[in-house]
Amino acid sequence: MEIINVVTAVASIGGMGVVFGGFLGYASKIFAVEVDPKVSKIQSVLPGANCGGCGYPGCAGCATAIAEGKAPVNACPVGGAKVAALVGEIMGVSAEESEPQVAFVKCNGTCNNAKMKYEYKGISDCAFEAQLSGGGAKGCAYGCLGLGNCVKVCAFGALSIKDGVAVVDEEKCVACGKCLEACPKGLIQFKPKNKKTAVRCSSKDFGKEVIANCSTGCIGCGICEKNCKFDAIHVENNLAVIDYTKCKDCGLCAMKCPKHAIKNERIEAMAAKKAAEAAAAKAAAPAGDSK
Amino acid sequence: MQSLTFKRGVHPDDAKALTMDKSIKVILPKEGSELFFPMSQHIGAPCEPIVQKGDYVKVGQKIGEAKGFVSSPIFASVSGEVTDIRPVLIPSGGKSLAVVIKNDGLMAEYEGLKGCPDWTKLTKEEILNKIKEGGVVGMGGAGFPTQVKLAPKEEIDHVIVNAAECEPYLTCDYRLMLEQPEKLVEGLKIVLSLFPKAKGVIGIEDNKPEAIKILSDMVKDIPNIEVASLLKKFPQGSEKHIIYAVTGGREVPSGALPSAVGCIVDNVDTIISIYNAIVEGKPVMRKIMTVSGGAPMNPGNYQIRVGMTYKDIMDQIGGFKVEPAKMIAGGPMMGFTMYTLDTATTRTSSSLLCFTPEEAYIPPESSCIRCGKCVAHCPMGLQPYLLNKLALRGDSAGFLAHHGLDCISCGSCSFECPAKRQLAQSIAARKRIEGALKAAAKAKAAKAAEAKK
Amino acid sequence: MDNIVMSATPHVRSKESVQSIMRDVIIALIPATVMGIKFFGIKALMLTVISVVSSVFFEWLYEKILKKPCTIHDLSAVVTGMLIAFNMPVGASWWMPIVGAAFAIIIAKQLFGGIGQNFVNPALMARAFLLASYPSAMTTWSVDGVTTATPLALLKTLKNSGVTLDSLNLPSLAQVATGVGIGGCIGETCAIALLIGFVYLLIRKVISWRIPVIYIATVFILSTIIGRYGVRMGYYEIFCGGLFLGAIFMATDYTTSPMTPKGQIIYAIGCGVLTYLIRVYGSYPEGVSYSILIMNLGVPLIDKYVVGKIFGALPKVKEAKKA
Amino acid sequence: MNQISTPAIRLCVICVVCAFLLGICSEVTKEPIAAQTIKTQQEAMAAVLPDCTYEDIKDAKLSDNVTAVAKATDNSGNAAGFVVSCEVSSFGGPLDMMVGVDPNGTITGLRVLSHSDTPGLGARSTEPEFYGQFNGMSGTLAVDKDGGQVKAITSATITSRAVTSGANAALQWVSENGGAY
Amino acid sequence: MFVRLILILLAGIFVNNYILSQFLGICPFLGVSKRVETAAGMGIAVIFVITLACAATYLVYNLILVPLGLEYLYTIAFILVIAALVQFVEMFIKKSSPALYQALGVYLPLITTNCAVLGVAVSNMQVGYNFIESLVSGIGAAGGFTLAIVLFAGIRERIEFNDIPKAFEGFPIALIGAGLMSVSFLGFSGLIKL
Amino acid sequence: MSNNLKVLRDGIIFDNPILIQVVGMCATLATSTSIINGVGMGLSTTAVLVGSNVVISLLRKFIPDTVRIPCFIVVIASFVTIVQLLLQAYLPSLNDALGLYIPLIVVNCIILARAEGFASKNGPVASFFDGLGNGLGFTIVLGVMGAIREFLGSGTFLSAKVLPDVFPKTLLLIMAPGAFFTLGILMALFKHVIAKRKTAE
Ligand SMILES: Cc1cc2nc3c(=O)[nH]c(=O)nc-3n(C[C@H](O)[C@H](O)[C@H](O)COP(=O)(O)O)c2cc1C
Ligand SMILES: Cc1cc2nc3c(=O)[nH]c(=O)nc-3n(C[C@H](O)[C@H](O)[C@H](O)COP(=O)(O)O)c2cc1C
Ligand SMILES: Cc1cc2nc3c(=O)[nH]c(=O)nc-3n(C[C@H](O)[C@H](O)[C@H](O)COP(=O)(O)O)c2cc1C
Ligand SMILES: Cc1cc2nc3c(=O)[nH]c(=O)nc-3n(C[C@H](O)[C@H](O)[C@H](O)CO)c2cc1C
Ligand code: SF4
Ligand code: SF4
Ligand code: SF4
Ligand code: SF4
Ligand code: FES
Repeated sequence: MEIINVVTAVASIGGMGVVFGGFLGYASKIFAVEVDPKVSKIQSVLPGANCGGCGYPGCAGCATAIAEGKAPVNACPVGGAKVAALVGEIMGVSAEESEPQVAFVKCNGTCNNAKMKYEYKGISDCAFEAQLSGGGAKGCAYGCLGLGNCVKVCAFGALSIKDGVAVVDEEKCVACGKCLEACPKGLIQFKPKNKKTAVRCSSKDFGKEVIANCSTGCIGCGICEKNCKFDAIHVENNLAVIDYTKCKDCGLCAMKCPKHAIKNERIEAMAAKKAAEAAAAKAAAPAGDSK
Repeated sequence: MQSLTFKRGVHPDDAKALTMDKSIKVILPKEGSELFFPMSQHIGAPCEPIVQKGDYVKVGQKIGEAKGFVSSPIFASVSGEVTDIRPVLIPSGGKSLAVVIKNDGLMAEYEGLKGCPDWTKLTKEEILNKIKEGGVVGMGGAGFPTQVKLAPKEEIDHVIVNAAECEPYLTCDYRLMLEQPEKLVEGLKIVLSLFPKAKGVIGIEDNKPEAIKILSDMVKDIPNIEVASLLKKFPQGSEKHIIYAVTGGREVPSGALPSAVGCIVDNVDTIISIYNAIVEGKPVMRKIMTVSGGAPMNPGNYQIRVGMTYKDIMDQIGGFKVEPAKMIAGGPMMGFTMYTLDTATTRTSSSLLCFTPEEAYIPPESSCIRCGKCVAHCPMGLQPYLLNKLALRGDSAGFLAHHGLDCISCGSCSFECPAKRQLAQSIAARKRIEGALKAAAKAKAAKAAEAKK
Repeated sequence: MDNIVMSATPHVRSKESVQSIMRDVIIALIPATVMGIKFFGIKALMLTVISVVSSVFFEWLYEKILKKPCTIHDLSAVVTGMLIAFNMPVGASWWMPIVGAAFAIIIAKQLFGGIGQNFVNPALMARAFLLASYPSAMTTWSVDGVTTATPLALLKTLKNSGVTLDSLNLPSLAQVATGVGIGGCIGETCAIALLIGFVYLLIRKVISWRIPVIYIATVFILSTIIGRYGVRMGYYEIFCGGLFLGAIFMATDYTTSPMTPKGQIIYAIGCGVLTYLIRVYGSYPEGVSYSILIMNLGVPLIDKYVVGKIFGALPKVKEAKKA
Repeated sequence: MNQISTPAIRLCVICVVCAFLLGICSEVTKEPIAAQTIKTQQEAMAAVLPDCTYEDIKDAKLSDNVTAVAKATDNSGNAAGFVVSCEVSSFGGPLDMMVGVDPNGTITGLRVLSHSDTPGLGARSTEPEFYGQFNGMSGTLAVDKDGGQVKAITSATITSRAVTSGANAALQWVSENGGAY
Repeated sequence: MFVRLILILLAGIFVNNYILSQFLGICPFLGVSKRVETAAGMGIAVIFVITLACAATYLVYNLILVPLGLEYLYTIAFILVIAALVQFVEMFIKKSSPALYQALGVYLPLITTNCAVLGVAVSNMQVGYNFIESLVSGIGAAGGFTLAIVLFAGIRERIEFNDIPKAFEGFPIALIGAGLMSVSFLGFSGLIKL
Repeated sequence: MSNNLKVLRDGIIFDNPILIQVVGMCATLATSTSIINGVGMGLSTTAVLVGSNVVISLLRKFIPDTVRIPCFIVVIASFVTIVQLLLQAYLPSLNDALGLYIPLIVVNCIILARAEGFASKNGPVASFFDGLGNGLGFTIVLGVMGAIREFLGSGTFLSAKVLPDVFPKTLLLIMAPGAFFTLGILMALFKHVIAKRKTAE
């Protein structure tokens, strides 16, 4: 072993180290640029691989995009869920609402309940159908068209079309509000998650017209208004509207509504359960018999 | 004569033979029937009713007053009692406040109407005022108040009579040219008197040789009017494209009006209405309408009274031989479908097409195969397949960047598409959504500005 | 009246459909099929049938597995299948069209979304795949059971010193134009039959003249003006190899060619130049397949940046001023 | 210590330590590596001209194709011939080969060392079926297609020609210069 | 000489395309190819850096390592030089021209850890190009990278909303697409022989 | 499961460097033409990864922020050079097969990513397991890809002929495009399986 070879190696690489180290240290001082503290914070939790996997030019690019809201918190494929969680913390996606909200669809005009005016032939898109004469094929000009623009925008899979009408799965909905904008009929609204009573109709038509088009539309009769003990429901423009700041979710209005335009899920679920039990009992009986 | 035309476009079967030879038949509303006069039958501010429930009105009496600058008054087309003033369904599906008149069958004429056979004595202002007071709006479909259109800021060197009638099935303009050519020429002279430097051109598609012949003969000796034969091609009648054809290549700039290139385009019926309003003193109360398609018993051309319901008209001309599967107000390329005949005709109702189920059949959409036919045929030089994708995706920025707003909704792309894609529908829908977004943004900005103050 | 149909404009449509277009392409391919069978025997027919059947089968299978709507009735898989077979030598084994069809239909076409959504020509991709995977089977040409070299392979040897044009024993011009006794892929040898198909497609307005004519013209001009190693026979070279098949049937594939006339011109010239370069300087005697594939890659960019003029659009200068 | 010198010094320290370790490592592996290189070379040479010792001819007259020549001496000290390294241009690019030629100008062995031809075609030039046929050939060679005695690889005439031309270059070198060494 | 330089350049761009036949710089190729404009920016930045790096590493190798007999240290020396260079250029651009930084500088950190840069430097050294040839081959390689990534970005824009099976969305379909491109690029093989 | 084992498992499966993190693509595509090459590359990388992870973790307090990256790179490059020298000395055939890609281990994004993302924030033991996990994850995928490509493309398994000659060898698979296709399909399958597992949970 010739020690001189080792010495030259040490000297040359060490020399480079000094030169570059000093150089960069110096340069980083001279060329220091202000960065958004959020960006540098995010950048510090990103893996720093600068691999470009996120589609942005390097980790700094990705951090900037996240900070500006252009990229999701989980934009980095290398970092995975752990990094996403950290970034999420920095971005402060915290729930400010004290009371969790969910979306609900103000229409109950399923295939059985509502009449159709005509047959729509065209692009399967609510906003496009709504532009046709009569606001869409549904008899009621206010009703859900069931082509699922809301379903398309919900990133959480909370919406689905059941029997021609959009339905929100309250467990999955995170109240992002995307569907509210997507519905051309303005049928989707927020309500507190814990309040199960809701008016499932949006028709401002007069009672006669409503009855002609839909078996479960609000006819503006005012019975709910009269029955509500908390002054929480009112008929405005021929349509009952609940004021959730006052509503105590007793469900009385839902029980009294002659058209069943108001629904209370809890009561319904109970009824359904009872019915199911009855059916099960019924089914069980003959099954037992046959044995 | 060499037929003039524009670039691209499509050649649908014109289906005019059904009604081409049917001369115009006059149809009057049934006695005792109700007529509806929506206060919004034109582009611009709706009119305000100036009659009350219970009033008795006569034929030609003004019942709606134009309040805005861009607006046009509305006249009763029958005599009878005003039975109601309420919102009614209009053919396009919306609702509009309307004066309802019960026809007493007397057709009593309103006394105030006076014609002016020697119109050459009138000043420019008087002519424009008479046009306004005659309720003349664009009969080519848009319904833009004509007096506004005839007072442009720019210098005009071409007044073009849009007699292309490029939509399949329609023959009402053609019949008018055959039956009332002198009114058309005289009307055009009136308009030309407003623009001393302008030349009048009557542009007619070459599938109507008869009309070309009659009008050519009539204008032989008039120095500033000529007849131009146009190639039969859709959408030859589109304002921008008829200008391109007639003027040898002038393009109305994107977002600008025809007057920007020194042109004014008016429909045949618009010119005749100007004649009626000025020379005969009759406001717009009647309309020539083509009823066609496979379903009606008697396809033909009919002179109807504005305000009659479609149902009334169909009843009087013999109803249907087959239950219609689709009913279209306007032509098959641009007209809109209706789901009921219980709506009233307006000043711009030019036709009713009733299709049998076979005619109404539109094959289902399949994936775009990128054949490029839509691009090759779009008269605006757009890329419909791309706009379609962008519209479906709701990509606003992309849609605007690819000139989605320049689409004239002619439907050539959808017509031509072998994959039967609903290109025009998606583009038109997105255009409307863009319009709404723009309006909303404007409103928001205005509100913000107000809040700042 | 709830059986009334409401739809958006327009309410009338042309008669043409995807199926009718593909049917026309199939009809246009028939003369070449007949000539292929005439020159190469019943085996050519067998390969074509295997190829078409397996293309359709893989399309069906994929859509079945992914529960997508079945699109085999649009006949595009039949076209792809025919073209895969057309691009093989008759000596290929029976399983090669099957492997090729699987690659074309599943990897090149369906994974990207199916008809209209692929970015490279599936049939050519199958050919490139087979050529790279099984090169000796794909480059063994035989006519009537005797192995022959293709005219282009002969011409290729010109670059070796000492080889002269006379020593090559090239087939006559009439032979290369009609394909009589010429080695090559099943569908490529008879230029006349392919031309008949071209005329049919033109009459039926399925394709425009632009891509084929400009493509062939570019190759013609380059091989006439520059030529190869002293030989300038543009009129001869255009009939050699798969140029007609490629220019008429493959470069024109809707899905993988540009939309606008201007774009199509750029694309066709690009194909022509690449074909010439590969033929003369490249490893392969024939450059049609690869040049079309390479230009396919540029189509998205061409479509993005080469767009037609919009009616009424202001010239750029004016627009800038306005703004 | 300030902001500039700290990083510089620390980076330098790391560099120095690394360089030191690397230096050691390099010294340790130097001999095995050199041995490996020689071994590889010897093995290659032994494959084309067996049972000899080889000595590079440093001042050999090289040509376009001939890149190096070694003189072989057999165990009894007699001149056994030459090992000629050639680089020729083939289908996919350069192709390196080695040819053993005995003093009579007969090929004793031939190997393709590296190439960039197509797997399955040109690459078959590395198979004994192909290179084996060269053993015992002499004179000016040509592939069967060109009327010669070398059986070309099916569908890879270009590669075959390239290898043949390399063999020719080696034979030519020996016939022209062999006497001089 | 001039012809040889041109051939080296063209060979780098088409025949020995770094992405599609040599596999260098695949990570940014897959990552930064979602939009054509970004891809083009990346490509230009790569051309810039590779040219600089080729020059710098050539000098370091031939002026320091070879004279000292330290060839085996090339990896560490090259990467140090490249990293320092890129970092310096980035800081410099960021300070001196924010516009240029947006267009080009943002891609720089990505390039340090891009195989292509080190790959070109090492292969230049192995082939034994002279200084000018090294530069040209660097530009060629980077040009090939740019060509491939821009074409690929065009394709990805077009297939972005295609009906692609769930499992294939994202990287898998991008890889398949790159594979199809790579098959097409086989057509260039042998076109230029150096 | 102990924390270190979890780190190991994540590296191999849930954060697999190739299939999930999608880094180190070049080496993956280029060297997976056969099992030997793939595994050789994988193990070389693992050695560098483990070594640099441990060293960087030990030095994490010493390394100043401004020259962090150069420091990491120097450490990594040293390990690479060591591996390279060792291969040259004792496994020359593998060294020849992997060629250019040995020095390129330096720029394999996975190594810097683990250095920045893990080693500079964790202790040496955890860093060791992290490096090992990621390295093995890398090696396994390379091995699998190598096996597929070798079997279908050359008809061999670990260089032993297994595919009879009548069965055609799909040469494309050992060429450049084959690498893309194999990895693409492998990645899709992996995604599919993981997604299925997730829905099953
Ligand atoms: C696609 C398209 C086709 C048209 N076709 C006709 C037509 O055939 N006849 C016509 O008078 N107007 C047609 N128009 C309307 C004209 O553009 C223009 O509005 C009209 O000629 C103006 O005259 P007016 O104001 O008298 O209606 C068409 C418009 C479009 C967009
Ligand atoms: C807001 C608005 C303002 C218009 N102003 C004028 C005008 O000043 N002069 C004019 O000639 N036409 C004017 N037009 C009418 C258009 O030029 C055109 O005739 C009308 O939009 C219908 O065209 P179309 O039938 O081709 O669709 C105006 C239209 C709109 C909607
Ligand atoms: C994909 C492909 C790869 C090829 N690879 C080689 C090769 O490596 N070596 C070679 O000599 N010929 C190769 N060829 C074939 C040549 O292009 C040429 O056809 C052949 O050398 C002619 O020789 P033949 O007369 O033996 O068929 C290849 C052809 C193709 C299509
Ligand atoms: C004019 C024309 C040419 C075609 N050429 C091809 C072709 O070269 N290869 C192919 O696979 N399919 C071809 N097709 C069928 C079809 O368009 C093709 O499979 C699409 O690429 C599928 O998306 C062609 C179709 C038409 C109408
Ligand atoms: S889109 Fe948002 S608000 Fe609407 S249902 Fe889905 S999660 Fe709830
Ligand atoms: S709720 Fe609105 S968006 Fe959703 S399906 Fe109904 S109409 Fe469409
Ligand atoms: S894009 Fe618009 S203008 Fe063009 S053809 Fe379609 S509907 Fe007509
Ligand atoms: S006409 Fe239809 S199929 Fe053809 S490109 Fe346009 S949208 Fe696609
Ligand atoms: S391994 Fe990431 S760029 Fe090569």
